[in-house]
Amino acid sequence: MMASIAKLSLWAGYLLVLLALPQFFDSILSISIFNQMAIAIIFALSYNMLLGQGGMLSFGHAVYFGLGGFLAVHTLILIENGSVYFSIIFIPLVGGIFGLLAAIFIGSFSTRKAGTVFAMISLGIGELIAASSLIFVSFFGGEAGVSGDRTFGPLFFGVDFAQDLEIYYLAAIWVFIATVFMYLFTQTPAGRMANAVRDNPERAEFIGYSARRVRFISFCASGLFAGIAGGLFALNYEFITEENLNAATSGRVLLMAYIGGLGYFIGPIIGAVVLTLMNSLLSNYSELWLLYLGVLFLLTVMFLPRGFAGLIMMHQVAWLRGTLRRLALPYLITGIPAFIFILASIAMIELSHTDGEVFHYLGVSLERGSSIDWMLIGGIAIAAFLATRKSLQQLKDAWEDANTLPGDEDS
Amino acid sequence: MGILTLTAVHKNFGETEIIRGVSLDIEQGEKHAIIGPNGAGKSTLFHLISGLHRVTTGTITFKQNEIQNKTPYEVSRLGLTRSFQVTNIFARMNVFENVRCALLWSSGYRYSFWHLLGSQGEINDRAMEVLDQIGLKNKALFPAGELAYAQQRALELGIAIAGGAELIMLDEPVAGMSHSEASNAVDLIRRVTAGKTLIMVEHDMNIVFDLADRISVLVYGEIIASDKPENIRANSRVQEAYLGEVGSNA
Amino acid sequence: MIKIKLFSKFNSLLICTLLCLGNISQAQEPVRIAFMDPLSGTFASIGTSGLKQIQFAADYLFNSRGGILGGRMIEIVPLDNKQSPTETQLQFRRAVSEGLQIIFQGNSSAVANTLSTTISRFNRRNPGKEVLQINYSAVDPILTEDNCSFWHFRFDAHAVMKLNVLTDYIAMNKDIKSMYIIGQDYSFGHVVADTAIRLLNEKRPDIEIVGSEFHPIGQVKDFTPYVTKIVSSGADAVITGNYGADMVSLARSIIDSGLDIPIYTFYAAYDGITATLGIDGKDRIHLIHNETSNPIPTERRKEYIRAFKARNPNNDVTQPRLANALSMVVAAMEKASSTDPYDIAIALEDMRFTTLGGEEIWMRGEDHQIFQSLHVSVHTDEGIEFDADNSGFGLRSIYHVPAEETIVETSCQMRRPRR
Amino acid sequence: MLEVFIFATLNGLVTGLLLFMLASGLTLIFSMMGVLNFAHASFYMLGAYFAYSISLTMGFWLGLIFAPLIVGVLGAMVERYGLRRVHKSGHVAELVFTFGAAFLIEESIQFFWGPATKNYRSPDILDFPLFTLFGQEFSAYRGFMIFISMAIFIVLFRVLTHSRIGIIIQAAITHPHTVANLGHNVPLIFMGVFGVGTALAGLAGVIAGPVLTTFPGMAAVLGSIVFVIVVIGGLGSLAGAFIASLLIGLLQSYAIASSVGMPDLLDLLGVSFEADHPLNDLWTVTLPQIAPILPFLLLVLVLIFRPTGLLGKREE
Repeated sequence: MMASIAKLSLWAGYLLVLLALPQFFDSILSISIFNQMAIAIIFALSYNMLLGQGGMLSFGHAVYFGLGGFLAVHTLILIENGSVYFSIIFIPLVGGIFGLLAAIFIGSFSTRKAGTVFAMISLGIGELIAASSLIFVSFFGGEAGVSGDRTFGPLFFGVDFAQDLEIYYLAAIWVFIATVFMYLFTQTPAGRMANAVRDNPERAEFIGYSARRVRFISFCASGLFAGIAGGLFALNYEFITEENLNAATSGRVLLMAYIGGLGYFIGPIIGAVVLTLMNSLLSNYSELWLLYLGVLFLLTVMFLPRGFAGLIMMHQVAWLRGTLRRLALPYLITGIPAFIFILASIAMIELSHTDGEVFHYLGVSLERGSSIDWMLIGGIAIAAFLATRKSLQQLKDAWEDANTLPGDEDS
Repeated sequence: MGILTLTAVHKNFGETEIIRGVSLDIEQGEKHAIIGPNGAGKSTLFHLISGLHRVTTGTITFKQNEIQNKTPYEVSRLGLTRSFQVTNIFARMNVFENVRCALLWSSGYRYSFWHLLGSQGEINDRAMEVLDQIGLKNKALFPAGELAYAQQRALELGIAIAGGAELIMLDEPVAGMSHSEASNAVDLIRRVTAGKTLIMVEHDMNIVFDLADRISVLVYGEIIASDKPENIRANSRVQEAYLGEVGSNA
Repeated sequence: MIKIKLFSKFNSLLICTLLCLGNISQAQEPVRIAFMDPLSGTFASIGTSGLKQIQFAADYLFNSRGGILGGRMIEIVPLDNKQSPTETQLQFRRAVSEGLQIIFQGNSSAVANTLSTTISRFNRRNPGKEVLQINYSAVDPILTEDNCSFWHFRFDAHAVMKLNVLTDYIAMNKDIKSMYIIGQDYSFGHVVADTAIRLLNEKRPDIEIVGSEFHPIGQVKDFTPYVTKIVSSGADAVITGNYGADMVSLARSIIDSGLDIPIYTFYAAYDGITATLGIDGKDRIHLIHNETSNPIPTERRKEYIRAFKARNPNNDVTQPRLANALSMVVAAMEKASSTDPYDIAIALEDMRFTTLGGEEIWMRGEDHQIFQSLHVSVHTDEGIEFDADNSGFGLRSIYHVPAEETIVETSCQMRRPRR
Repeated sequence: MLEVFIFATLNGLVTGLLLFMLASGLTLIFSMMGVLNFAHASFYMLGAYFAYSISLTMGFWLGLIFAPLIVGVLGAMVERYGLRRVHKSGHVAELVFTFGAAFLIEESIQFFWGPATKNYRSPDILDFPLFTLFGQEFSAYRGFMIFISMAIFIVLFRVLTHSRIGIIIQAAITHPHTVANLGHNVPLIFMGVFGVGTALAGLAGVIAGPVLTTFPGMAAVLGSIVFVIVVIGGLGSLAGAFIASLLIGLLQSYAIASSVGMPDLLDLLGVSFEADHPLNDLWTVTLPQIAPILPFLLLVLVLIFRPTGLLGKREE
């Protein structure tokens, strides 16, 4: 009983945060970032249904997102022409249904095997559809894409969705609904068997389930939600192009889900939020942000195989035991030099890449030609690196200390 | 006619014939052991019965259904379950989920995505019962992959029996266990298969003679004898082909 | 040396210095103009080169001379759209969020199209907060024809105008009896192919079109198979609208095959392409563009280029029209004494303006299309005063068409907002 | 027509052999380590860029020697300090790691060399037509490309069939799990194979750079095609990779050389459509237009009907 109340309040909190965000950040830019996040969250969660829950590594998930989006835009055009008549709040559903149909068709032959074979089929289909989208211009609109106006449908309680803020509230509702349903899916027999098939498809067959059928169901569900995300994209930007179904978009959703943490339901949400923020904020400050993103991604794969969510969940034991506080100081001792090291490294990278002779960084002007400047930041970087390395041991000890039960020290 | 009948089953892998005309009839409720030297084809026979491999020729009948062309999941749905030589569980799920998944099909949930398992009291209770039976109740929320070896084997047995199958096939259920673990496992097997039909492959002759009602000896893809334990022990062909060598080091 | 500065953005530093130099006692709000083009990713070299040019134009032409509108500085705000229509949407919202109302954008007609649609919608829904699009380089004719918009001004000749001049030039060459057209499989590539065929049929019916081929953008590893087809077709010349790596690979394959025929292009110069083509492209690569590269007609423009090179030794003034566009926008602001997009747009319509090159150009009010002289140039190292990529090679203009002869009809039926 | 056919064949051969040089390294790595190296084409790109930089001061030929070595050492380091750490998290993590590595290498190349196209040129000594046929020249450099690729193929084949390490590798191709039990220094072999595989990719980059243009997108253009080849050929099969490389090289070359398309097919069937038909794009599509996507079509078909590929034995 307590558990379910806790769970319900968690969901209520989620909804509240979603709806309250624009109260605190109300610029057009932040609304635009929130809309982006909303789309990314649904998309990344749907990707996690495939990879995290079902063990299917896809390099072509954007296909369902994009196809859903294209159908959604074409529906907007139909509404504008007066061919169909319904409120645009249902547009994401249109995208979802088309994503589902596409997934049913492609899943019918691609889900026979998981692993490398599935990954390669997904790659092939992704490339095929992305390339075809540039050839079949009448539907995909070539590289300029297709565009539709969202304000022509019947008013929804007097709202015509001309402003991004209105779309945000609609998106927030859709994100909430989609998140709830995707979470509930994990609690159903089909969702549980997806985990079982991921872990051991052979064994799953001997408890009565066709691994292929189980994968197929996850695949379709994932296509449905990817399509919903695509429909939401169409509503938000009122256009869609082939770049929304190509390999780069597929790669980005993989990045999101992976950095966030595949094993956890909340992981992709974290990933979507972090990457969206990086994309929209970091790219303003540095042309090299993709380089930093690549480094971040590789470091995550290497050192945090369970992503950011995994990093957070690692602290569960210490949290439950009430020893989390003991970690604060050690984290600070390692964190400060590590942070300085990162800042100094970035300074060196940016300085070597700057166009002018002078580079302004954190209130300091660095000169590109000055070897003193170079030696100074280089020295700071090396010192900070050594300090970080040296402090790692105390962090490890503190970690052991916080995570070991008093009884099993000697075991 | 018994619960499971094999008639002139052959299996070729390319040129080589692994199973060379096996016929076998297993009665309802029987505890049947298949023994034989390494490479005799015991595991292949298991794979054929459970649908993992297709037979080359011959028929396999389970409860009046011909199953030689059926897939593992179709066979499994008819009430035939098996374990594996190498531990085969759902490693990243917890122990409780492992057992509950095994219960799903027989409880009629099929591929449902409209039932929420958390609110299905009956299946959760039954999963706990099974956990109780196999002695893993206190490990219910443990990730299965982190259990000790013997516990993983017990869990595998739990998965195998959870679906309420009538015929249970165990492939070397105590391999790799210590003496005490093995005897615990035998007790467990006896308990959970009470009233059901059991077919097992096992190398440990003490356990075979302890558990089985009837023993078939498989040598080079053929059954050279199928009889009560005491008769098998006395059979000269079996001794010559197999028991002699194994018996000495068993 | 490390110096502590109050300003973190280098723009602000620059403006500060200039303000102090100009002895303006009270600091006025700068006029902020967005420059939206790819500044990272595959197309970054073109975008960053454009950014340097517009920044230089703002500083050299206006800020160093006391600013505009009675002492206000121009601040160029770079926005990186990665040449992606999606990213353009995000950057547009950023621009609006930061109160930027004039957006310079040039690369990719796809981006220009979506930006134009987005701006039209936004301006209709948000009266009083309008945004103006200054298109300095996207040449899809549709932008000033069927999809023309009151809020969009184009400062480059569109593809049909350019092809008109190019085919005139080709028509004069009696040696050319057959033509091969190859292009990227997207709207601009198709416009080039369709228009070139139509115009050549009109002007030189005897020229046989021996092939018209489309290949996917950025997907072709090796152009040799295409070149084999060109060779076996017996073509005397090639027209292509390719850009970027597709342009270089195609030209290199043609040269490698030993095929000695002229190649007529739109984008085969600068940003590494001239250096890559080098001696192999000499006298073969022809380019249709506005404003001559060599010889430069006026001393003022020569000075401008030298000053630019002094500040950006690794870049070239690849797009003189950026300076034209900025100058005309400023002139419109001065004329209207306002930075309001509507007022600027009205002032820009039918404006005539004399460029650094001493030529009068005209912004037609009917469709917001610029008219200026167009030139066909050849890639060479002879008679090159201003080379490209510091390679010694550059463009020498060999055929000129004055502005009034480039004027074409438009199908634009502009919807004008009421004030 | 004959000339088109002959040149299409030669072009297909050049592309096919070049693809094989990449695919062979990828296959070696996959056979030994079970890792499909997504970053393989990125090492090819690195090869071209290193060779370009070396050729600026020391000439093409030293670049041909040193660039692949540098790439190989870099590859070995990626294995040693990156991939090995990820290995324990499973195959998906490894695949994702190489995916990330590809991303990072492309960004790094833009960082160090800039985004513009590089003027990497073939050596002057090979700057003459090898032969002229029907008025078309076949450049000596292309002949050189064929020569190098064939030489690599023969050397690789000899090493695999006649040397000790080759026999171990062969064993690994068919019995991946047993090699570890033979007492060989498996981590060292892994590192070596990864180094050699990436060096091969680097070599391909060195010789392809002058012809296929050295620019930051060159890996992306080739990357997925190489994947397609190893999968179509059959994962882990060198012979399969060889056949598939040539198949794809020739297929694309012939498709481009042809000029047939849907309009011809419709003519043949006596069907015609209005120009404003909603599927007009489909009715006007031609073979050269879709040539670059043919490999992917082939990939999907092969995977559906023969998941093990042409000559493959292992699925995973």
